[in-house]
Amino acid sequence: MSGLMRIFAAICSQHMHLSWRSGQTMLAVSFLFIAITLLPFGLGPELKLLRALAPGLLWVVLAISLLTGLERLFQADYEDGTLDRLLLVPLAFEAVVLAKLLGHYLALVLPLILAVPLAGLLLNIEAARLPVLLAAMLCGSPALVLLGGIGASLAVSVRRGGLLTVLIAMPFYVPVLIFGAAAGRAGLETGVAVGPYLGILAALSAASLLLAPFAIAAALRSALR
Amino acid sequence: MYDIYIYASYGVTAVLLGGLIIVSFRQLSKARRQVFALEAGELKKEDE
Amino acid sequence: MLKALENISAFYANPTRFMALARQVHRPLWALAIGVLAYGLYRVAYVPADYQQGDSVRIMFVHVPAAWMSLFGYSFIFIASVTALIFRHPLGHVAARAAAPVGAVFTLLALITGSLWGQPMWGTWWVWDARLTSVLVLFFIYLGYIALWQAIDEPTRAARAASILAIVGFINVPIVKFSVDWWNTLHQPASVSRLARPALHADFLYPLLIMGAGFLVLFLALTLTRMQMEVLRQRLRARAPKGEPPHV
Amino acid sequence: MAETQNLFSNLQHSRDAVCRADGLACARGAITVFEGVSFSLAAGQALCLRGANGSGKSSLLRQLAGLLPAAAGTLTHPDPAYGTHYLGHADGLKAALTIAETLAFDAALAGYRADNDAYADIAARLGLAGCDWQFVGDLSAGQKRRLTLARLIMDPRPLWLLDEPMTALDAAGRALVTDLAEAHLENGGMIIAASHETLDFADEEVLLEPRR
Repeated sequence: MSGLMRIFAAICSQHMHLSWRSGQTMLAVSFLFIAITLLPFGLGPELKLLRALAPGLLWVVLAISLLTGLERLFQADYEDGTLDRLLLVPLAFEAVVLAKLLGHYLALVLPLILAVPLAGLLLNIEAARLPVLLAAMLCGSPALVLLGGIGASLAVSVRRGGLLTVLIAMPFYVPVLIFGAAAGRAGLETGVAVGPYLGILAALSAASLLLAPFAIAAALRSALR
Repeated sequence: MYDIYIYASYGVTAVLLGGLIIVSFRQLSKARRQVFALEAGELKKEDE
Repeated sequence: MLKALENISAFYANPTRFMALARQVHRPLWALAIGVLAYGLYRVAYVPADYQQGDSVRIMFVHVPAAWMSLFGYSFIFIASVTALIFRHPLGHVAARAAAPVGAVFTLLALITGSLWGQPMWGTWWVWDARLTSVLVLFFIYLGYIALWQAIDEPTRAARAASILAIVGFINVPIVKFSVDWWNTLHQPASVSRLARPALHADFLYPLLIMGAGFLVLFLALTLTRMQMEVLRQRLRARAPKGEPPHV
Repeated sequence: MAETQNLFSNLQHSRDAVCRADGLACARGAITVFEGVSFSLAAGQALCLRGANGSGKSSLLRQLAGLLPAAAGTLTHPDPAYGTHYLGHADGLKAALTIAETLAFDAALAGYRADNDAYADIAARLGLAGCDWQFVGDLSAGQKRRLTLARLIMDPRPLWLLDEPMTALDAAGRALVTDLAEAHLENGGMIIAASHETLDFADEEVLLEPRR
């Protein structure tokens, strides 16, 4: 492993490590289940209704769980001076940002997606729908993390900037949610192809991958001045 | 039959835009006064 | 031509020169705004009732121009931010910050009047119509932008963060528009938005265009007023003795 | 294994390295913090920045680290991504990590493979016990300060920027900093430190005047 890759891996794994150890991962997954548990209280326990709504509800709950975890993405590092250090490594800062985002994805988002089948069980989702829903989430979630990272980096210098992060990131989530939920619905209606939806979600993720690291790096550099 | 909606629309327009206009002009004149006071204070200091 | 434009823009980069220009333009601009709006309202008053929508069509003359200004306002903020961030024109941040509340108010106006129009037309205050929905998302974009300016204490840092958001957000607007349009047709394939009329009769079109022009001039006048205020606030912040920033 | 030996190697820095400022200015928003600051530092020299609170010592260090752009003037310094250590007020330590884990992260940022024995050696050299199990969050302020010195030891970089390097350190800790600094200068390194105290290793001083 070369030096630069070692730096990338160290930043990524440290973020994962801290996320696990500080309980962020467990909290996020618990949040997902709490939200899912509250839904039937609001909508009524009728299984048919819940089943019909399940893909959309799961997407919305996933997005909200993700949004609540965004605040800690860069803020701890900003406050304790770690970001200062990470600007002074031989790795391009955009790559440092990607390492952190990857760590966040592996530590927080992947467990959330893995929890979705179980959460779907509570909503009586048809098992046949799950593979498509999970595929859609895997295609779309990188965009959610990357775009959410823009919000988190812009609000990084703001104390208790959690709500601000959510407000900034929410408009970026609209397209992903629209196509993600559409893919989840298409899975069961036989004859509706899922491929194009997955393609659009993957395209949104790819476009975010091209844009977000630069925007995030610029925002963080600006906040560190 | 639609009068109430039409009046409400134009009323809301007047209130929102009028409010923004009043607030903007108030803030402008306040900033002007403060800059004026600051510059007057600086001139005074130079005289002494 | 371009060179001349560049020279002019460089000349007014100096805030003092800008303030001198603004003082001269300010009153005529406001007079023009009031004049055009008054004439527009006069024309609107004499518009005949629509055979389909009756008198409620009169709401269109505020709703549609307000929706135009909500998009124009965000484009204005985007261009000002690009000017500030890439060409380092110091007035860009000022213009973007000044225009944000103006654009947000026009967006809110488009939402409220759209809702007031929808009630007699659709029988409900809110429909998840493609246009209303994307204007609602645009309103959230405005709110986030304004909140970011307010949340960051240090003005230059706030300016940089806000301009990054303005640029990234601007890229997002057509994507949201496209996906919301698509989403809407998916769910209501038959319904055509009633706010989007295929062709307007001249009786309606000219008053609408005049109201649009009036709103545009009003937008510019309000933005100019707020820009002067922002420049003065900056001056206060720079001049005030250290440790006690002026409370504004 | 050749890599790990580098951890303690006394790397000779290039004798050509310089760090120079010419008419440097710093602005915070519309407020000028300082202006017209000039100095020049050659290999093996150390500089102490002095000045009242708010005179811009930390800002100058951040400019030298490339974190803060200069408002005016020119700055010649080694590429911060390879040639600069910056130890600021915020220590960049994670309370939830052990000393060994912290050192492993430092080593990785310096490009080294993990080596637990080396971490124990470095911790011992810094006067820190319980390398494997002691959490950073339980360390005292002085012990944390010592732990940050590990970066200087592991990753040989020519320019050290130290913000108040003696804060919270006891006599032994101060001696440790002085020893490290003197060894660094002997190897042809450069140090710029902001401090209110006398630093034994600094040959020159620059006073940042409060701007009226």
